[in-house]
Amino acid sequence: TFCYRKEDGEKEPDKVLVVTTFYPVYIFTLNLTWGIKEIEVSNMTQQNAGCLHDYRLLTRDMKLLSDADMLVLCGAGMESFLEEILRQLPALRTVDSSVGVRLLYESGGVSSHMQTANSHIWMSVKNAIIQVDNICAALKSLCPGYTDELEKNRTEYTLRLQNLYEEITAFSKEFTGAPIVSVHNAFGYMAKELSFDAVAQIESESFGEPSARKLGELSKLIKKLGVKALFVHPGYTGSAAEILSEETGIPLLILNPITGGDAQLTSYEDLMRKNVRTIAEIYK
Amino acid sequence: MINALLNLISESSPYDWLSYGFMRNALLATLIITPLFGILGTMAVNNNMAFFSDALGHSALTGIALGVLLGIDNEIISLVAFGVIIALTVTRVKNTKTASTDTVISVFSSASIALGLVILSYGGGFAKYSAYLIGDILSISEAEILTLFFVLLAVMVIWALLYNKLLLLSVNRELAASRGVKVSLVENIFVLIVATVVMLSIKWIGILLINSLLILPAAAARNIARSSRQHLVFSVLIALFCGVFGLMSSFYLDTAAGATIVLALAVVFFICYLFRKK
Amino acid sequence: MINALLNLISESSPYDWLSYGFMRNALLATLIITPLFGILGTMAVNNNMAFFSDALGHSALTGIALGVLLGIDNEIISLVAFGVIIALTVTRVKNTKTASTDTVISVFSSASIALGLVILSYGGGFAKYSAYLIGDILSISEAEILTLFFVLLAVMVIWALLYNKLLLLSVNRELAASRGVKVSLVENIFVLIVATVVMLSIKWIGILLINSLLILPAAAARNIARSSRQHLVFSVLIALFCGVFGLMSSFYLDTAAGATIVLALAVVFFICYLFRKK
Amino acid sequence: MKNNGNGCGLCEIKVNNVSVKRGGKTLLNSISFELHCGELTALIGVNGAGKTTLLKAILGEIKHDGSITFCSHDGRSLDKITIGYVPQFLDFDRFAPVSVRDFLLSGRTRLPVYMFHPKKHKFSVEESLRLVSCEKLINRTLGELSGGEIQRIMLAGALFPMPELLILDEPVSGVDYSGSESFYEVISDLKNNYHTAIAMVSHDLGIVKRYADKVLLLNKKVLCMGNANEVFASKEFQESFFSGLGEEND
Amino acid sequence: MKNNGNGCGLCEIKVNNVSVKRGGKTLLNSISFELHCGELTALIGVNGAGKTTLLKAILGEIKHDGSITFCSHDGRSLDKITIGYVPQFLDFDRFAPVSVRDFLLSGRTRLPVYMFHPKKHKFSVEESLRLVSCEKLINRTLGELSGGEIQRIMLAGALFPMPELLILDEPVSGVDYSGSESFYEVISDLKNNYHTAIAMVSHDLGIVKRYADKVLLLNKKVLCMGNANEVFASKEFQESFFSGLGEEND
Ligand SMILES: Nc1ncnc2c1ncn2[C@@H]1O[C@H](COP(=O)(O)OP(=O)(O)OP(=O)(O)O)[C@@H](O)[C@H]1O
Ligand SMILES: Nc1ncnc2c1ncn2[C@@H]1O[C@H](COP(=O)(O)OP(=O)(O)OP(=O)(O)O)[C@@H](O)[C@H]1O
Ligand SMILES: [Mg+2]
Ligand SMILES: [Mg+2]
Ligand SMILES: [Zn+2]
Repeated sequence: TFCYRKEDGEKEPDKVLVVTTFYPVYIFTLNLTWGIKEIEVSNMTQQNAGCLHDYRLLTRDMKLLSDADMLVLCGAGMESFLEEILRQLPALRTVDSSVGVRLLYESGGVSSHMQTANSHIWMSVKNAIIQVDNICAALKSLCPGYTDELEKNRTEYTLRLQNLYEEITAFSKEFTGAPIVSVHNAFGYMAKELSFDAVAQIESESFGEPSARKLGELSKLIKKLGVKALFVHPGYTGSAAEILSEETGIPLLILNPITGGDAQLTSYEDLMRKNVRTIAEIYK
Repeated sequence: MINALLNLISESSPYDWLSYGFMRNALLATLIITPLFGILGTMAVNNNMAFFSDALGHSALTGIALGVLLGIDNEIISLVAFGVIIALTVTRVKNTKTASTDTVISVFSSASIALGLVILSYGGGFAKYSAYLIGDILSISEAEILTLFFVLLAVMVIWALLYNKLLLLSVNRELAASRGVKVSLVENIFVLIVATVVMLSIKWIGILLINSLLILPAAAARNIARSSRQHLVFSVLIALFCGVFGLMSSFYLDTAAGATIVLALAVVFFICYLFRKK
Repeated sequence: MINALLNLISESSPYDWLSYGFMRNALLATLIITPLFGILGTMAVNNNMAFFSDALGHSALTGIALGVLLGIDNEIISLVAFGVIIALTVTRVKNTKTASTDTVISVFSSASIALGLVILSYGGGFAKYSAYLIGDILSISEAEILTLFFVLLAVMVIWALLYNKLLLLSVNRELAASRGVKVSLVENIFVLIVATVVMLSIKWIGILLINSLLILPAAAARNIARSSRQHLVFSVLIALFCGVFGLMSSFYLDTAAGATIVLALAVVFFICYLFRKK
Repeated sequence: MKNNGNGCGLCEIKVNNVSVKRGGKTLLNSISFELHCGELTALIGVNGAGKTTLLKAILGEIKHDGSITFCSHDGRSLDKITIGYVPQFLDFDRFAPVSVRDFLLSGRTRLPVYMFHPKKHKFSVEESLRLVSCEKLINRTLGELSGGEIQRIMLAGALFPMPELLILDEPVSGVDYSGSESFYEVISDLKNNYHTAIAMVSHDLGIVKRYADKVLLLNKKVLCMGNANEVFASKEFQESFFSGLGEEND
Repeated sequence: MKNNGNGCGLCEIKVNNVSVKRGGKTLLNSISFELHCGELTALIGVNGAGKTTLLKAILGEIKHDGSITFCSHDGRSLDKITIGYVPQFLDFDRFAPVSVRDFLLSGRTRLPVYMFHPKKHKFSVEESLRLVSCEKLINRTLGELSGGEIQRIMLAGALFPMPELLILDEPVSGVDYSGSESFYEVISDLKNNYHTAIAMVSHDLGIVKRYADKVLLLNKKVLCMGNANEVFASKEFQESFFSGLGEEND
């Protein structure tokens, strides 16, 4: 065998089990382990679980974690619910894919020291490349026997991501500096990469709906700056965006935060391109 | 906070907050919802049903979960349907007199939450539920306001027809029965109204606050009322006043509208409590 | 669901679920928490406090918010502190006899949620709260289990010392006073214990379910108990049985542990209800 | 008392073979008797004999075997009759802001209590209160009444609208001397002038002797029935009241 | 009845200038009197006179002006005495699974009711029940008792541990004839052999005459005090009971 592996558990005896916490890192890891039969990749949360901010562990997740040889985390605070559980599983190797990513911070209100990182780092393709590197390094140390295969997969995937990056940044030149308002902070990194001017963000994920006053100010701001659309994610259940859209007459733009979808190797790129196309329709 | 208060005084003219369409809608909605809850609350409190709407709120979780499971698209339908079922069952079990009202309500609340969570743990959808946790009165549309207005009218009519019976019932069930009141019928109509109103307005008030809106005005009024008329009138007035005041303050203080209204109600409750007939 | 059940029967040996460390820990925790709640629940139900722990749960929101505001790092401290304050105030207002117990509890529950929401709308931290909404017993550590064990011991001792007084108190407050029971003291100790236990375990049970765990066993036992001893014993047994059974089932059915336990409790309640002394 | 034109439609209440079981115990065992209009039937018996249970069965609040029928003078059976009921204990929420006026009004009109009421209603409430000498209590809330005062208000409530059947479960327990005297006067008036049927439980044997037209001695079953003198002279009566608590058969 | 070695430490209860106000109304107006050990003091008065209020003030349940002191024979004032109390109404949760045994045990031992109890305790409970002829009710829950049965159980509870002061608010209302007879026997025994001080409210003037050593006629203030014959002969007594309800001063 070419991998380090735990002894116990229920998994197939001749495979190492790599568990990813959720969709984007799952896709990254799938790409990296493509063609390596001895590495089994399993996504802990279901494809439709979305972001993990409110996620609570199920028994099956715990089972999976107990059986896993390595756990791939997105990092940057996305998996805060796992902290304590990981303490109980000291034998489990974990990899924080966010190492080296430059984080965006948003203030948490009352006191300025309460800043929390925006954890939707994968929404920037540059970040995704860093994450892929991190995961790859960890996989190599888990399976030193497959170093070459892993490296080959990484190079290929990184190349594709690099292409994607160039494609979308080239495209975004057309609307550099355009003011945008997004509802979900999932689009923070994306806006930066596309060099939008993110003038406001309606709802930090930390708290329900914005106050009436904030909505009033925002609607003035939107009108003043001529913001063209509000970015929301599919399945958005809040009401603020609709209120604003009603008040100002600008449309809602549904972008995919890439927290769920098919388990295709190219899913990440596909969704990213689709987002950019959606934006283009409005900002052309 | 202090800044915000200063803003409130200096910067803004009193009518400013109504310059936005969504605030005008919210005000209209408040003018309808608060008296509605003020009216219904009096009897909810008198019948030891202070947590009935809380249970309904929590059971919204299950309603949503079941709706998802059965593929019902319209959440309102699954909410109201489930609310009505819970309401009728609670009343029924309560009347077998095996436990006090609050215990029975608690049992159903518990059971339905657990059921909801188990279903959701298969299907996801908890996000939808947490959207209902804190509602948003600012998001109400004009059509919805109109619906609520008709609900208010309907409730007022039913109230006038049922009030005396409900009152007797709240004093003593057996006595009411002996006076020819169809106690089960009256009680069922009452809980049906409450269930419908709660489930219809939960989207704007939120699960966490809906119970407060129902109970606080009536509970506050109880401290100072010395007759049923006073109870009803004070309850409605307190609800209305705190509704409008809370909504306005929420705009200037930059706080959540629903929570501010409830906070105003809580303050009024404690004032009434201090000035209660001792 | 059916698949899962088939799995349960065919594939897995009965002790399999204990082959995981986290399940063993969860089992230990269940073996401590369920009797604890079973014991406390009997008196909570007898004193019309079926929603007391629900109010405590909701007020956790405010505890957290205040903690954030005051810069208290350790959430448990702010939770317990706020819980204790709420518990004592509820008891106090309740005893001025202006409203029925459930109304008073409801008022405090409402006020504290609203306050919490308003504070949070300045300060964020709602995410922390929603983490408490659905707790996770699977995440309990050994040190925490030990703490809970000592809490259980302490409660059992206090229970033995206070039980008769609590019982008299639950029958009639004035009668208890005339028999030399220091009613306020006894009552305060009781609510303090409940508040502490609830706030300590809320992390693992979750706000949505904590009340169920307290009330359902005692309410179920009430249907079939004909004396205080039976009430206590049945309540503890039901809690224990459903705890272990629910935990095990959650493993095989792949559902959330807490919700499954509560669902088992709800089923047992309805069975007891059907077989109640009529 | 004004005649409210309520006449007497009811002739008798037939209790036929009524049995009540609860928790495996027989509380009442095939009870049969009749209540006639214009008669005061006293139910007596030791504590736990089942008197309250029997009254609740007649009120239809308790499940029972056997039948209870209301018959009119021409032999038809009536579905619904006007009943006045004074319970042995009134369990109610002492904090509720329900005034004595509210309580009395709600029992006698369909016009919601929270509206303004015509003079007619006001007079009727005041008159009822005068009957039980409690005019001053009209604005009190129910929770602020003393034990005897509540009992009086219950009586006032039970007497309007003029009942065809009056069910009284220890109606004057807790009521003071003059209150109970005047109460019995009202009752006699009702019986004689309005032909109301009255069923009353009382432990005051002196009162029973004075006012009852018929006495029913109960202990799970009917031990003895007849006029007061007959019953008081019976062996069963002696056994019930003068040799400890009647037998329990658990 | 066995002597429980409880002797009589208490000599008298001094009620000094006690006033009670509620909701702006004066319920009691500077009441002063003494309760002596070995004496039965009857409190009489019309409904709403304030009898229950006065007893609750003595129990310390109601805020009041003025002082209430318990004095021992040597003149010291006692902090805490053993009180037996039978309330006029017992508001309680009828669904609670509390048996008669639980109720009686919880009042007399520190050993938790849910544990197994030594013979001694069992005997004591049974003996108490025998006093009120309710041995058969020991396993019933409180909610399953009839009105009179509850009253009897309350009496049984009030008599143990042997009280130094017994406060009875219409103790035999709802209790049947033989029950009240035997109750008064027990009371007399207590008074004579154990020197218990007894304060009792009753509307049954016959009983008051037979058993009371001292009678207190109340209506917000003390109208008249003395032995039964004196009070019954007084002008105030006639006015209270034989000319409608006493005046209300709202
Ligand atoms: N909370 C209160 N607020 C105002 N008045 C009250 C309150 N409670 C009782 N009262 C009034 O105080 C008076 C005395 O009440 P109390 O219960 O002491 O009478 P009582 O002498 O025991 O009468 P009864 O013979 O009917 O039992 C009554 O008129 C009653 O209506
Ligand atoms: N839910 C119940 N389950 C079992 N027994 C009950 C229940 N309710 C009442 N009983 C018993 O039924 C018997 C009859 O009760 P009921 O109240 O009819 O007596 P009563 O004749 O009115 O007595 P009292 O004179 O004391 O009022 C009593 O022995 C009582 O203990
Ligand atoms: Mg009875
Ligand atoms: Mg009294
Ligand atoms: Zn997110």
